[in-house]
Amino acid sequence: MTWIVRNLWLIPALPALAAGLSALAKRHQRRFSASLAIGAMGLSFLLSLCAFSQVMLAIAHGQASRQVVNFPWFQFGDQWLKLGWMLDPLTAIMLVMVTFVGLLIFIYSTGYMAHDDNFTRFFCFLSLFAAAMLGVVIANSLLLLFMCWELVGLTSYLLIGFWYHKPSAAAAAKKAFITTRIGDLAFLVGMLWLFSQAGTLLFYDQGAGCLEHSALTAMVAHLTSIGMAASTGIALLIFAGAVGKSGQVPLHVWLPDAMEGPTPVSALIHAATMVAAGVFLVARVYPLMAAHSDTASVITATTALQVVTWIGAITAVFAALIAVAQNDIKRILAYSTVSQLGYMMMGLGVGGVAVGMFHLITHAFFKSLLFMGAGSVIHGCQEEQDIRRMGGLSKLMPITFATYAVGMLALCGFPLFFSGFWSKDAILHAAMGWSISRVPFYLGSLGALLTAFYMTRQVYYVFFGTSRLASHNEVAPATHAPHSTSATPHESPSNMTVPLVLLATCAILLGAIGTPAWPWFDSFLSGESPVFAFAGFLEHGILPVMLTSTLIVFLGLALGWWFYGRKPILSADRPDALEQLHPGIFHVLQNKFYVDELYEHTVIRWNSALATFSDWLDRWVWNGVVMSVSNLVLGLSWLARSTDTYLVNTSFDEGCHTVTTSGKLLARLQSGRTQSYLRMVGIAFAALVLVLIWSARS
Amino acid sequence: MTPLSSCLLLSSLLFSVGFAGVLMRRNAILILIGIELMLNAANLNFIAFWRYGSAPEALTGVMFVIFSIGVAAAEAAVGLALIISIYRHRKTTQIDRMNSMRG
Amino acid sequence: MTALSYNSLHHSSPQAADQIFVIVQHWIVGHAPVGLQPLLAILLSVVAIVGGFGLLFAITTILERKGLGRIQNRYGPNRVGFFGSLQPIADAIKSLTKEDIVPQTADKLVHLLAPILLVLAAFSVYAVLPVGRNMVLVNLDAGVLFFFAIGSVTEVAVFMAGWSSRNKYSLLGAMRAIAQMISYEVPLILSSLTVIMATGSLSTVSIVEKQAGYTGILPHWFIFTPWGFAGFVLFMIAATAESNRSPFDLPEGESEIIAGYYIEYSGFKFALFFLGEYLGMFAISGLAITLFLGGWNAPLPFLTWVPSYLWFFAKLLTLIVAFIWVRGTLPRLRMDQLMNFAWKFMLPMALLNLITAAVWHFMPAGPVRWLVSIVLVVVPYTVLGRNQMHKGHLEKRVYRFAE
Amino acid sequence: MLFTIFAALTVAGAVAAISLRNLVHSVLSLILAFAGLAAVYLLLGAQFIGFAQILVYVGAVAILIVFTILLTRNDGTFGHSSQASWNLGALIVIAVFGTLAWAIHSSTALHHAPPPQPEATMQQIGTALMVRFALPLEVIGLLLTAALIGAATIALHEKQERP
Repeated sequence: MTWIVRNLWLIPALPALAAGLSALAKRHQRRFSASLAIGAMGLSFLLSLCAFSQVMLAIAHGQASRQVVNFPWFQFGDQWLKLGWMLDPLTAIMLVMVTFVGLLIFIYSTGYMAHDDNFTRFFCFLSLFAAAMLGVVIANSLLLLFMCWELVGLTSYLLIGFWYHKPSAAAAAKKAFITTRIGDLAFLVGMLWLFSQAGTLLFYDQGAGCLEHSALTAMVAHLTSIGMAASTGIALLIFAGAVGKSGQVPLHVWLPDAMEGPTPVSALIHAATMVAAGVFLVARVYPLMAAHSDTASVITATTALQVVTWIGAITAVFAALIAVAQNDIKRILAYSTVSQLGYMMMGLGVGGVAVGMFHLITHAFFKSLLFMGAGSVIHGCQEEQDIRRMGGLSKLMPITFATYAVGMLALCGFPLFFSGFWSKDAILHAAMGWSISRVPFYLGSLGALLTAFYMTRQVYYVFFGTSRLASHNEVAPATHAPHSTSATPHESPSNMTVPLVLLATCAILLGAIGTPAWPWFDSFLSGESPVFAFAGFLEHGILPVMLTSTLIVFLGLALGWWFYGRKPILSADRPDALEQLHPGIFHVLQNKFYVDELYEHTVIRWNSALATFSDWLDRWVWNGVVMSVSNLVLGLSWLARSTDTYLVNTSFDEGCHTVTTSGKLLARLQSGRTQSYLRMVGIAFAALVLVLIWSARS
Repeated sequence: MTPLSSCLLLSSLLFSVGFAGVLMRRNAILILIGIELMLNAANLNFIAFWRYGSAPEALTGVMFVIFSIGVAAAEAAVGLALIISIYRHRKTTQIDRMNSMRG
Repeated sequence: MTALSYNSLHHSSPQAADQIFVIVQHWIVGHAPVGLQPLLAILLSVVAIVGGFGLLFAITTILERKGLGRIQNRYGPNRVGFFGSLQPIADAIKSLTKEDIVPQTADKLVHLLAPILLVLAAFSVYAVLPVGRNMVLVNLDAGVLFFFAIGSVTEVAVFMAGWSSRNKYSLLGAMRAIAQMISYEVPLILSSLTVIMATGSLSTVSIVEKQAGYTGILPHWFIFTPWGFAGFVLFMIAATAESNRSPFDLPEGESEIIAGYYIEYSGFKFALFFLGEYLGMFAISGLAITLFLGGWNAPLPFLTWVPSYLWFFAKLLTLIVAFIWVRGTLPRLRMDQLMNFAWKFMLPMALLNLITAAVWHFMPAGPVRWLVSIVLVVVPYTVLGRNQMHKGHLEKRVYRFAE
Repeated sequence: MLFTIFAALTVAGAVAAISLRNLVHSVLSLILAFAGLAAVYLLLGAQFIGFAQILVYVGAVAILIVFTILLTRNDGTFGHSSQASWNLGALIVIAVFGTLAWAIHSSTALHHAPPPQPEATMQQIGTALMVRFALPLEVIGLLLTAALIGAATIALHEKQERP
């Protein structure tokens, strides 16, 4: 066991320490708290790199790629509840991704939040979030994972509601918290069920962990009353937690609203890390998901994985459709995120851990790139978020534009040179070969088309054409950006652009580790040494899928150009090109399929009706009972008082008088002088000793 | 006179002197002094019985005295604080004037 | 139980120099009748202590006066003897021949007993100070406790002096002195407790022996550990307060209460007070040396041939010079600052230092232990220090009307 | 021999403490008694207790009493109780001492040869305090803390209420 494995806890502990220290910092100690947070994150990143290289070395030397450290937490009965952390390829890759992206976002935040009053608080929350997320990643126990998971939820709540003086932000924070809580409840139930089945919550514990062979076979064999294997039930419940966190249909509603938080938060939490936690969770418990009564090692589609696939596929298309009709730059990206998360889930369902995780990693880079680019745009345009009011920014903000374009092409899956292409391709290829149904493949392709289309639309709106910002500003003078000297958009400072450039580089380069010719990522996760072979391209079905997806991407880009790029968009108030084509559908899409309204009218109305009913119950039924009892008691007590006053008191007074007289006599003894008491004690003592000795003599 | 009985005699003498102080003086501080003397007499008894008694290796007597000294220190601190507090109210430390609780 | 354990001594030359006093004492005692030998041994040691430290007292007075003179840009005594070096003798003759004035209303007996008790108590504590190898009067099992117990008797002496003089300044000075001594006795004892925890012994001799040995050229003194260093600093601050020296010399602050509890003393009794104060300072410095600075151990491994008592006195002189320097440098504190400092800084620091020592004891040796211990010392120091600066009114004073 | 001297010193100090008219003299005599008792402890081989006695009683309790005396300006009536109750008190004290002395004198359990000096090194006391008596030690610590806070509160109380 190497040093880094034993001290893996340092990775989350450092940001947690930074959070604790910045919580103590005073409001004006901006530099202190920012450098603390960035320093801690940088150290964590270095440690993560150590951990990563450790895993690489282990694989290269053919050793076991998974190392765990477990320690007892507390005892109940004769059992020890154990917690622990582990280092395996999945953890290592996630650690590097989270710390690297996190570090860049921290740096970016110093620019983005520079004018905010609560700068130190922001960094405190951000560090705490990073700590919790890293805790999720290294946990070797479902319980520890759940604790960090909840901490992630809490910090997400705090960060979304960071500008809590805005009612919309406060509401969004609440919504995010409560919606994910629904999933977490299922997760908790699943966890308890798992504990009752497996007797442990450790993932890997030298054969005794809940994800290891013996426990899995036991759970598969255990059938519940409705004929479902226990493992399937548990897996589905845990998946429900992932659905909540990762914003899958039907619990996706919170994610777009969460864009009320500061943009770095959106980039960190709602693009790169927290939403990916759901995908990561599924990947982590993948053995449970894939547990099958056959002992064969071939991945067969279990019920749980089918559910994952379908939910993912539906989400991918559903969210992409909504994204087409949005006007808020961050909301488009938010729905895009939901859609891409759907892809990841689908990838996990159809292709296994490597496929889904590869897309998670590439997506983390380019989506945080896009969010930070959007943040840069928003920052440059005096907090304007409506893409219809932007335009022509490509010349004013060249670096932002270039990096944004890279991110957009990566997201669309532009062939060969961008990471998104390879990761999405892997998913589509796996979906094509799925044994149950071809429908996810078609849905995925449709999603890819829509992705290319809405991203083109957004880029045309934001960066091309003429600036429509000035006219807007004349109407409403910039009130919320008193620091800016001019109303024209400007490029952001270097501490915002440098992270963008770094991320853009990653978004391009990362594709190289997962091509069919050199499936490094795949073999890294499975703990093998990668082989380089061009023959990988010639494997069954790969080239057709690549060609198809390339065609789809180009079709999407072309459609986008046709609608938005052909003639420049002149006015902010002109209806959208699609809206002109078919207003009805556009409105449905713009209103997000009315899901919020649906929930409003079903779940929330039911809930408030129930609440009203219990209120009524409380007010009239229970209160009535209580009131009648109290009235009864009052009546009784009145009766008792009358008896007392007229019957008892008179005779009692007489008695009292007698007692007082005799009491006065006795009171002479109780003089209140300690010394006279002590005198008594002395006499009694002497007498007692005399009596004792005398009786002993005789 | 064995050493033990001479120790006990000293202790009982000390106790009686302390007791006399408590009984025969009216000043609260002097009464406290008397109490301290009585406590010390008890401590001496413990030490004497530890020294000359059986099983001295258990150190029970010594331990008891250590704790007794601790308690005595606490008692003295609180007692004197009370005396100061009472003095602030009634401008006296004579114990027979502190009789407002008398029935 | 005397230091003159009658064991065979090796008479090789460096050890002979080291043990010369012990050998001489043996030789003298050997001539006495057997029954009187232990008594004579003790008597000889007492004479040596009284003579040696009395001489040190004389040296220190002239050192202090000359040193303060240098610091204050004046000559200091320079009339008697060579550059004033015989000044102590002149002082002694003067104070012995002066009239002894006792106030008419004074409580004569108590007035007389106070300085005697003070000097007695001050000398008694030397019984447990090991001034050299095998050079301790009694090696008590509870030596440190004895030191503190006897040290607390000085409070009684001070009270007796202040109260019996029937002078409001002396009473005020006595009350101040007692309050200060009680307050600083707590951190004093707590900071020496770390050493007792580390050595597991209250015997001064075994504490010194535990500090023998070297790692490389670094001796195993407790001051070379984070808690030991913090403990030493705390101890020395508390010791300065215990011996009523500047900047903690409020009890005798001339400018406020003239001379504190010994206003009404003159002549020989005043000299006794003076002697008592200095002896107290030497004793507590000696305890600091014993606890933290390795006692009579040599600071470097190749210097062990130098006789051990020379090391002890070299360290003692260093500390005395430090005391003089501090006196010449720092201004006097206010009473509230003094108390705040004791209860809000010294006490928590000393308590935390106990924890640090425990952590040091239980952690495996290595750089991590150093790091943790240093953090445990530095962080509370910073926090408490800042807190004191802000709330303890220790910040630089702003004069509103003087400028 | 030594025992007799120290015992005489102790008793003399105690008697002086309760009979002197001046309170400060009383406390000084009390200190004498405490010191004598500490010497007796040392003679009995209880080194730790002896030094603790000096540290606590002489260094702390006596000083506390002195402080109290100075803080409560006495009105000069250091007098004894009334003659009748004084007589009664003396009688009772003599009775108590008489019975005690008689009990000690007549007890047969005490008449055996003194055992050899038992060991009570600091090491043993420390081990006993930390192992067997750890809980009482903590309780004492708690008690002292409570007493400290309580005493400070009681003594400070009035000062803050005063205008």
